[in-house]
Amino acid sequence: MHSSPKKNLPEDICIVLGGAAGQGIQTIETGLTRLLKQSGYHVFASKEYMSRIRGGSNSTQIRVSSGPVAAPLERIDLFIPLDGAALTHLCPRLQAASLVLGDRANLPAYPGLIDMPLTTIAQQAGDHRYASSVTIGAVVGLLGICLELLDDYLQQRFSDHPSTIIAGNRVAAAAGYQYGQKLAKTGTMQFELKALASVTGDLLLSGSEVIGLGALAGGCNFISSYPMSPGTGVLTFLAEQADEFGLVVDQAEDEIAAINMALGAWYAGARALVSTSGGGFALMSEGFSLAGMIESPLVVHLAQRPGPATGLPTHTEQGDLQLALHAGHGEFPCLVLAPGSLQEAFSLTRRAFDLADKYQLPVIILTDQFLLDSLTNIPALDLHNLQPHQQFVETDTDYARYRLTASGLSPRGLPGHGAGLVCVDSDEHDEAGHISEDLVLRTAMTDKRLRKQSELLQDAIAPQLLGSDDFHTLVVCWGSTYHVLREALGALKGLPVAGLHFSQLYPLPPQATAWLRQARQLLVVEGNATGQFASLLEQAYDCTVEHRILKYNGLPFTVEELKQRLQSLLDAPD
Amino acid sequence: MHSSPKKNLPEDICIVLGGAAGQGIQTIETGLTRLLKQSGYHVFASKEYMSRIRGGSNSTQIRVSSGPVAAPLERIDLFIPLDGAALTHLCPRLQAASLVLGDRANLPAYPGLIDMPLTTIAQQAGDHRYASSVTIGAVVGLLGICLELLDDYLQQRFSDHPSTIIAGNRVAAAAGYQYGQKLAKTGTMQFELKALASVTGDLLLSGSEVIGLGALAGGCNFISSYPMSPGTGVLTFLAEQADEFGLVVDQAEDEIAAINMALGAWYAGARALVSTSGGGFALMSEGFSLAGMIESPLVVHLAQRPGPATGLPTHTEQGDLQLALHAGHGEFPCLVLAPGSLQEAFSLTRRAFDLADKYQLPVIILTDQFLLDSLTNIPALDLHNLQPHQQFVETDTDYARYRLTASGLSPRGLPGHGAGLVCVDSDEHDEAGHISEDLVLRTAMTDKRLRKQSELLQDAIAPQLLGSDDFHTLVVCWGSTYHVLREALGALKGLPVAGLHFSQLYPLPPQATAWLRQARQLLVVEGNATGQFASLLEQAYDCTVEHRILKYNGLPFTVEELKQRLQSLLDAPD
Amino acid sequence: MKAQNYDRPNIDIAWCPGCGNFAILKILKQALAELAIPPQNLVITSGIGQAAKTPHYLQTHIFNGLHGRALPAATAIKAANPQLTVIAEGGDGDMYGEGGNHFMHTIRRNPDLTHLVHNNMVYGLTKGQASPTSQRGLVTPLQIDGVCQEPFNPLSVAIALNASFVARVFVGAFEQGVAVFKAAIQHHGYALVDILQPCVTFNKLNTYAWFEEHTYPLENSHDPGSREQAFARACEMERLPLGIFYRSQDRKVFEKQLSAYREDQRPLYQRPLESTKLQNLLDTNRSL
Amino acid sequence: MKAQNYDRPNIDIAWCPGCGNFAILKILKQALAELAIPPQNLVITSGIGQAAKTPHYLQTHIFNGLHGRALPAATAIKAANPQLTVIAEGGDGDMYGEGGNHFMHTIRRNPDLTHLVHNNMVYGLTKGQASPTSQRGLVTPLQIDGVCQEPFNPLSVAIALNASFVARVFVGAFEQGVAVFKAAIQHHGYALVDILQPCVTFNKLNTYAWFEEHTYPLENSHDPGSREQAFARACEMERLPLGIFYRSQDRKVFEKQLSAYREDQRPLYQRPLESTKLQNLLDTNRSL
Ligand SMILES: Cc1ncc(C[n+]2csc(CCOP(=O)(O)OP(=O)(O)O)c2C)c(N)n1
Ligand SMILES: Cc1ncc(C[n+]2csc(CCOP(=O)(O)OP(=O)(O)O)c2C)c(N)n1
Ligand code: SF4
Ligand code: SF4
Ligand SMILES: [Mg+2]
Ligand SMILES: [Mg+2]
Repeated sequence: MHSSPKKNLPEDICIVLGGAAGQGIQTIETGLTRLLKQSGYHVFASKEYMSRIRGGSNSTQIRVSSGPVAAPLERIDLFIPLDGAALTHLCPRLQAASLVLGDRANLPAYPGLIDMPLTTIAQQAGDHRYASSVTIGAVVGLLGICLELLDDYLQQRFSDHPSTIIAGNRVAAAAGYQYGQKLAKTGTMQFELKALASVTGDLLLSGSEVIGLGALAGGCNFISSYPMSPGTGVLTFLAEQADEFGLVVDQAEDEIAAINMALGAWYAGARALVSTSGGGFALMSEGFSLAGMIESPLVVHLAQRPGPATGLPTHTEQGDLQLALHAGHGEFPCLVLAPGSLQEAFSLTRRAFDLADKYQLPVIILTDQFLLDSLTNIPALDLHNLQPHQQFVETDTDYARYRLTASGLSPRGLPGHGAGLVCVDSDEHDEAGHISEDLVLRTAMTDKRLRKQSELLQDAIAPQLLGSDDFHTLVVCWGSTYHVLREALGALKGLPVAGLHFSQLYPLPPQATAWLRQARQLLVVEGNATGQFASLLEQAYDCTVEHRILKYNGLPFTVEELKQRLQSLLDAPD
Repeated sequence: MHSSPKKNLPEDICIVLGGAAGQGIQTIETGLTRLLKQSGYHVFASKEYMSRIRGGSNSTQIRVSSGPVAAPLERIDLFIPLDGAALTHLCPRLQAASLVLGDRANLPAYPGLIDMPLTTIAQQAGDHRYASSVTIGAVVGLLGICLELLDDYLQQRFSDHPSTIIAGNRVAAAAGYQYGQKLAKTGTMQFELKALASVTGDLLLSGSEVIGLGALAGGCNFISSYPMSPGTGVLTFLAEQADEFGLVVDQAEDEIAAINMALGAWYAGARALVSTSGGGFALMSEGFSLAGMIESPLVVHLAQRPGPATGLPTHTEQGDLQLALHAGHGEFPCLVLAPGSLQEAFSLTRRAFDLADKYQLPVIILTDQFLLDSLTNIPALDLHNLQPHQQFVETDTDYARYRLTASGLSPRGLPGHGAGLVCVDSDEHDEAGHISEDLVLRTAMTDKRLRKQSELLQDAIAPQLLGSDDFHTLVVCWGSTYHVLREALGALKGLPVAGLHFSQLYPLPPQATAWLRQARQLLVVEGNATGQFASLLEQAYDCTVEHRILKYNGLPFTVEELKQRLQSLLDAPD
Repeated sequence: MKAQNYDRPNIDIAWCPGCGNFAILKILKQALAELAIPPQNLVITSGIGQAAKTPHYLQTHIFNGLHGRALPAATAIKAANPQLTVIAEGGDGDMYGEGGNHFMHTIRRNPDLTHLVHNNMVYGLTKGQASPTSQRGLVTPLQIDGVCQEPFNPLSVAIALNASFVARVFVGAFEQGVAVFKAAIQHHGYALVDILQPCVTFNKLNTYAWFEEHTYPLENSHDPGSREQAFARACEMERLPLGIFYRSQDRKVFEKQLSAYREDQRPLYQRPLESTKLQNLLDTNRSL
Repeated sequence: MKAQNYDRPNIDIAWCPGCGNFAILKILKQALAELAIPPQNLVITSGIGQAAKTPHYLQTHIFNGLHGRALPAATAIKAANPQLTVIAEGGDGDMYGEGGNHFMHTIRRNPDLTHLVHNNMVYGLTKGQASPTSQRGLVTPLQIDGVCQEPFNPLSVAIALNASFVARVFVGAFEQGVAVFKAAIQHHGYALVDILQPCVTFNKLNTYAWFEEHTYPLENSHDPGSREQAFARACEMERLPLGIFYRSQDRKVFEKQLSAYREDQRPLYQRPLESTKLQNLLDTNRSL
């Protein structure tokens, strides 16, 4: 590892791997990020892939850095195309300084391509299928990480394989490593990464994993869902934990079953989650309204992808905001949270269960493919006070589920827990939960339900200011655009501009008002085609958004792109 | 009939009948409105009923007037309770001047009740089940309508019954008539109704019927729906016309099947309608998004009732506006129309088919139980130029369904009509309609779809100003509150207040801007608990709504109630 | 226990006089009483329709959810707390129409719950449209030329799906009704009871008299252990056999197979959060 | 006509090498060619999944709608224009899971369409979760302890619903496949072809070899006219018979019963608006 600091060398390099599904990109990503983190580097990986099982053109971007980073870049420092399609697909992003490594035997001619004979090396190690280990070895060698770590990793990774496979991969990786080291010596790639001992003990988690962990920390013990990208990852993660944590996991026959099961589960005292994407959530719209009417807690993970309809199943978008805000017929309160980072994805998911339970209403965690499929190192997740704040009561004989109260909240009983009877009804109902057509009661019950909305504001999450508070221009963003805006603003230093990131989208936090008033110029950045949040902002805070910076081609914003678009819009400082 | 005009006598009387389901209120309403209209009176009837087949407490209000009226009143001039529950339920609305007629034998004691021995009279005519005819006879007698008309009516009404039943009903009605005439002579009820020859030839139609007729006039030839109050009436009406008009009518297994059938039907060249209510539409949310993606025309009749969930199935509300505006995941244009009157319900439904076809997008007709169950006389429905403006083309071999065009509109071909192949796809697709993950194309296709939204504004329906344009206060309403606001404002004459009724809710018509700017005070009247349209208005026109006049107990606004609530809010004129 | 223990005082029942639903309510109370199931231990889920109002008319915990969705709610309730006795109840439209997909897949799961379907062969609450079980030719306000689809045969479908308990009763036969309800509730696994019920208001074809004429009890010799026999009997359409068509004890029960109950029998709400395990999970992630 | 007439040039097929879907595409093209159905007269509807991409890979009109919803679209297309040949195609998850309710009720309607279900006993596109037809014990990323539900038996359910044509084929048997596809397309009414198809990527249990071993052709002596025989054969689980299980010609076809086609055979799009009738309808309303 380079221990003597040199001047002006990048402390942040961006590695991109591209190839067809089935070529091992995922394996390489997993190995590299783990090894880099374990060596003390900050890592951040994000993916682009197609909706197919084999073939197509996928890529993964891995940022390796001396400090925390969590946004995608346009720039590519090291590019490893595994097939010709990857080269074609990504070469527009290559610059003079980009290093391109690849197996000349499998690639079309490309000027500047440095030959890395993956197949040959792998075959020499015993099997062409060891190519991924060669690649991992090469990068790790190039970056000067110690070979032992790599070796340990491979032994662990292949521990349940026959010993010949373990040995073959080790040999292949070592050969790749040598290749990488040799390349490093040529000085083709110059960088100055600082390894930090503290980082080696960090967690390394993906978006889907942190949502799953947040659910576990929130006491989730019931998951009913129907698979749908990109919401499936959370479901898979929790299924893997089911035995250990005693979770009930059910793959439902359809999304309608999933949400109605979740409501049944909450009714009986479980803490249930459903994970889905826009189309699946659209199908749950009626069930979502049922949660409102029976005042059931519910947590929905809504993982966005580009729509309408089937759209682009494996890409990213922030296009389902309005759906999340207005799903379900009739009027009832709900809470919509959109985490900006993986840390926040954990904490908000955890919190979602407690808030759903406390306010007896449905909570949506609004994420997207970009956030869920990204991976980064995280020092810690907040596990303090790990007790679910369960709010149910033991009932007595005159228990009535919908007692009219000043706060709108009625003690929630469970069937079989106490002497009372717990009746919930999708029709308008009386205090005992029985069907009623008393129109005075109708108004009272509607008011009761809506009162919870104002109560809810007590727990509203303030938006986070990015930058200093002496701004003229304020750039608003929400959900997964947090890091990219943060980094883009960082690159605009000196200008009177700050960012404001919302992670509570409904009800909107009152704390935002002062910041929004202060702005002379208001911009909104979001990953959709119409500026859904911008419209919401204008209505809720009576402000005017001067420009909407939108992207909707299925990819997340990159730092450079956003920086440039912001720059072109910024008022000259006065 | 009173032919000599007397001074100060009401030209508008309000008859209310109340009783249990199964007691014949519907029969009486049908008979009375028909006879009154045929005698030259303007009539308007609206209903309140419970979600049960027998029993409960239902009522119908029939306004009889010398001029057109179409809004519910609080006032009751003539009340006929058929059971004790009706008396209890409605007596809060009775005033000193209200005449209460009822069968003392079946009712609890009530001061001022004038005995109308329905059962006895009916039994004397041969069967207690003739009571409805007695009641019709009594009212008709009281109002001085000619007996012959009544007799003709009964013969027609019972034409497919055995002659004893016809005869029995005629005898019963005649006896009721005598009773009514006798009562009239006592002068207990004074009024001055003017019969107009022109009215006798009017149409007499309910909301559900005019929507159905509008669909027929729009070329609708395919209806797939799942029954759900209050959306079922349209379905039933069209089913009755199926043989005559060659319609395909299918009762689907669920709402999801219904909307997907409708889309299949449009694809194959039919003009399809689905009729449903909030909960059913929530289930259609994914299919609605499919219409957006495949750019299919579609007409959805969304008949609102109070929610959330099952709510109050037979009552009214305007609570599904936000759902209508934002249903479906992803971003795509649509059109939301909300008729204010029965005439408009016809014309907008007719128009919906042409606009859906022209712009290749889904159109929602947003009504409610109040509008659908009301009944009034209408001089005529506009049948001119009755040709559907069918927009499909005959394809040739290089036909591509999603040709990128400046307007966003691509010629729509039909399978089997021409040499080309018509491919539609819920995934993002290329011009030919085949699945694609080309991200440049993704942006182009999104832009293409959204371009139609601006095109659509060319056909935007301007809101209608109610009253004179020198207002200070502007009261905005939408959908079925048109007539009640109109009449309430009429009663506030002299004040600088006007109304503005929107029947196009999305995209909002630009023509409203000037009116809204002019208002010093802006009020919004709507039948929900949160003021959904008011929020929309604020966002879209950058205006501030000073007060939201809301009602959400399941009943429509009445003229007196709205007048009084407006009065209390009106700025003093300066 | 007595059937009266399940009475709810002062209730206004929304059914038409003479409706078959009253008999079902009575059979249900009697069966529950004979099995001595305390209301505090019983949950009835239902959808929307006249039949689906039933749980409001007796003393029990109620989850009266959406039209067609009683089964998923019931399955989840049982899975979250297997100590409860769970019944899902509703009409033929509710359960075989809107809820048809849940019908099939709940049978595949085989949770330990009882499925009571009031089969009046019509949509009652929405005023008389055809239901999936309506007979060919039935004229309704929507099917003005008469129903032209094959009537849905819940029994043959349940048997095809290898349901573990499949029965049909008629409200006119109280004793058999009580016996079958009891057997269904006691059955360990999913139990379907299709209940023939006249709708006196909207179904003028399938009246009490019609049912009397078109039903008969399965012979004692009928072997409910034979799936093929059961299927053959279920396909009889001229006259409908009544009784237990099929019963199998060997099918695994859904909630019993959940790993959540492998070592711990407590309902989910009684369990603490596994914080140590969570901590361990994170710790593992920190190393290679 | 030749199978090649259905080829679409220059397409990038998204299936994995070796997938059974390729064989299905080939069988389909061959059957269409032998029946000489012009692409201009053929509509294939599909849902979402690997199987549901099939229509993109041949020359035809396509309605590639939502996951699970190919059947309602197909039924409506046929009803709006009975002159078209209509096929609904998709995977086992698509058709029996998400779309299960339409499966049942489409059979009840009996429209004249062909229902091709690629049954790979797994969810392919979403990466290997269990499908309704997955065998007990199959371990997947979601069913980590193995599938514990009764596999869905599409044939027995279709027969229970009195479907008019019920068949199963295996992609490994090309000739039989073509013959059955042709018979299904020619059948007048709803025709189900459940197609056993290995998913080489995600289903390591039900491989080509497994299917070879666990399937056999129905004997010539099998009488497809007998519903009970068909049911018994459909219930065989050890080894799965292949061929036409059941066929009945006497069921009425959905669109034939629609009053819209009683006197007029034209597709709906060719008909003028009935303005005189509408005028008459209004005129009638004006009088008593
Ligand atoms: C999603 C949805 N669609 C439609 C309805 C309207 N609806 C209520 S009950 C019912 C059918 C009732 O029939 P059935 O289930 O047979 O019960 P019955 O009244 O005959 O007992 C329908 C269609 C609804 N409440 N929700
Ligand atoms: C409403 C909805 N839910 C979920 C999905 C995600 N999804 C796409 S394909 C699929 C299952 C595919 O399995 P199958 O139908 O068996 O097809 P295969 O890929 O195996 O051919 C799922 C769950 C979706 N597209 N839409
Ligand atoms: S409508 Fe029919 S099913 Fe409903 S309560 Fe009345 S008789 Fe019974
Ligand atoms: S995932 Fe399976 S079914 Fe899909 S293409 Fe690959 S092998 Fe075929
Ligand atoms: Mg019914
Ligand atoms: Mg499959």
